[in-house]
Amino acid sequence: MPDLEVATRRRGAVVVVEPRGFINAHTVHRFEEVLNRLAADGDARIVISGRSLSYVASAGFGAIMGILEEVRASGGDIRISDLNATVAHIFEVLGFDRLCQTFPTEAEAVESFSTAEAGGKSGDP
Amino acid sequence: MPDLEVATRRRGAVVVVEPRGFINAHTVHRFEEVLNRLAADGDARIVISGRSLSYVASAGFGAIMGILEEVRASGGDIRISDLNATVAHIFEVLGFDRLCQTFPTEAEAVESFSTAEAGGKSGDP
Amino acid sequence: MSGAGPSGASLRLEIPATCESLELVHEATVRVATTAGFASDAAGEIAVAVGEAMTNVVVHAYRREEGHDIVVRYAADASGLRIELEHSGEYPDRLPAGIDLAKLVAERRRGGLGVHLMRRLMDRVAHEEVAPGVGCWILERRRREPKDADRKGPDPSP
Amino acid sequence: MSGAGPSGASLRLEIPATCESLELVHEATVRVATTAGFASDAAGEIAVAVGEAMTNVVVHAYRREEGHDIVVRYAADASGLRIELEHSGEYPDRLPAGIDLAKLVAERRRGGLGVHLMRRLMDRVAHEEVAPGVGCWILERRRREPKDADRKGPDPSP
Ligand SMILES: Nc1ncnc2c1ncn2[C@@H]1O[C@H](COP(=O)(O)OP(=O)(O)O)[C@@H](O)[C@H]1O
Ligand SMILES: Nc1ncnc2c1ncn2[C@@H]1O[C@H](COP(=O)(O)OP(=O)(O)O)[C@@H](O)[C@H]1O
Repeated sequence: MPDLEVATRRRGAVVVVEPRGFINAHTVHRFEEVLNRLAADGDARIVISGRSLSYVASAGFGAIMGILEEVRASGGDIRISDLNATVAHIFEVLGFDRLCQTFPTEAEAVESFSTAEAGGKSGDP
Repeated sequence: MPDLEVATRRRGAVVVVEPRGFINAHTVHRFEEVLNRLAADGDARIVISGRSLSYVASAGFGAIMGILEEVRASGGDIRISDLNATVAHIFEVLGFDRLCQTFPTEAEAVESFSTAEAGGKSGDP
Repeated sequence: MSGAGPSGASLRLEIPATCESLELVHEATVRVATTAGFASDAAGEIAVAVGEAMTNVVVHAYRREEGHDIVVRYAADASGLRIELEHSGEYPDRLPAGIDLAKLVAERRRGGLGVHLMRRLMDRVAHEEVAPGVGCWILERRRREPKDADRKGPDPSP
Repeated sequence: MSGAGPSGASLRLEIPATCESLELVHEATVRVATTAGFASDAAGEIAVAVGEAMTNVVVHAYRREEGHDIVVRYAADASGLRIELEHSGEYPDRLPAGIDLAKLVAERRRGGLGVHLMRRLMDRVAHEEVAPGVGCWILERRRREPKDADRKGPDPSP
């Protein structure tokens, strides 16, 4: 039972990142590696699916913060889907709901990149 | 997240008992209650499905030991199915594999009651 | 050995102060909080807050040096759950103030959220010097009736 | 505070000696054993053995009386994992001998398997008086190469 595995898959021009397990200061480097590589490769349209996430400590939000400017500067964005109640609440109390759009499902998050290129309103505030 | 829930269902003349969670000295009373009630009601053909069991401490085996004679005296038996590797190993080191027949699936365990009334050989030693 | 807490949800844990230990403490915290009667959402939040305090100890107090331990104590009573994390590393004169998330992002910072998150998830967060050279994080979460109605926590949004 | 074990898998846990505490100790044991490099099957077996020792303390040593604690200590090294469970309750002059399962069933006994199961799952099981009035269960499990080949354990079948 690995603590964290990070799966990625392509959905058209969008890359979906699905961390499986939990993200804390011990496991975050695997999540960070994937995000950093995507940002470095110019894969700027990123959906992070929380479907298989049990919890995220602040280190996980730090990994997103660290590349968000770079991703947006190259015309992309990081959007979030499928957060469980605990993760959604942490997302909200940190103010990430005002920083990144969240969607109930991965499909809606992926779709949002084709309907409006940037700055649309949140599908699931 | 309850520690143990015990579901029961009828399959013809057989009652399938499915403990969900883990059985230890704290939770065993719920498992014991169900087994004792079946034995008292004369529901003597019992399959215990381990499909949703994460682990069983010796207390759980004690609950089976406590009614096995009574169930067999009234012409029935207790048969076991779907044990995970840890539970199957504990079953074996305690010598329960020589006491109760085990089967890979619930269907086979249920079926075994119609093919041979008692004392057949173990389907999954 | 100290006596058990009134609800049985008392525990003392002594463990290497490493990131590897975080998950064991997380699991223990979820179980203690659940045993103390918190709903599973609330238990998960308390465990994340305890993880932030422990991460602070590993990263800031002990600067990721090996060979240090941390003591985590849990005590539940009718009003709620109190967790103490004791260490003999460095500790701040005062806790970091509120954060400006947009500014942290603009500066491409990858941290600075830990204490803020603890504060938002718990009803009380403090760091005290409990003996010379011994620092202690104190986290408290009260029971809410009915069923965690005010899920935002007591800290007004900045 | 004691130093960390060589593999980081050291832990000291002090908890009320109740059946309610069993699951927390089970989860902690699984995580310590996994961290120490045991496969998940083996970790589950070690946790069941520790649970049997703890149940023995709750039920036999303290006769289910409230207000007692138990101390559980874990230490991992290159050879394996050692777990000690310290208590100040009653303890047997010598451990129960092997069991006769058919006899237990014929007598409709619902117990008597605990020590036997510990012995079958671990490489060493002992109970020692470590100080006047203080008893201690000692459980050891060695690493097996390759990958737990001898899953039956070292105790020859009776
Ligand atoms: N125990 C400590 N010792 C020294 N400085 C600390 C300590 N805790 C926090 N700080 C300071 O406060 C800042 C913010 O801390 P924190 O909210 O825990 O953020 P982070 O999640 O980045 O650790 C740290 O970057 C550090 O400069
Ligand atoms: N700590 C103890 N103090 C006194 N008697 C004990 C103790 N441990 C075991 N015994 C005796 O040995 C018997 C078998 O113990 P054990 O193998 O643990 O079985 P059980 O699973 O029923 O507790 C018990 O029923 C009890 O009579």
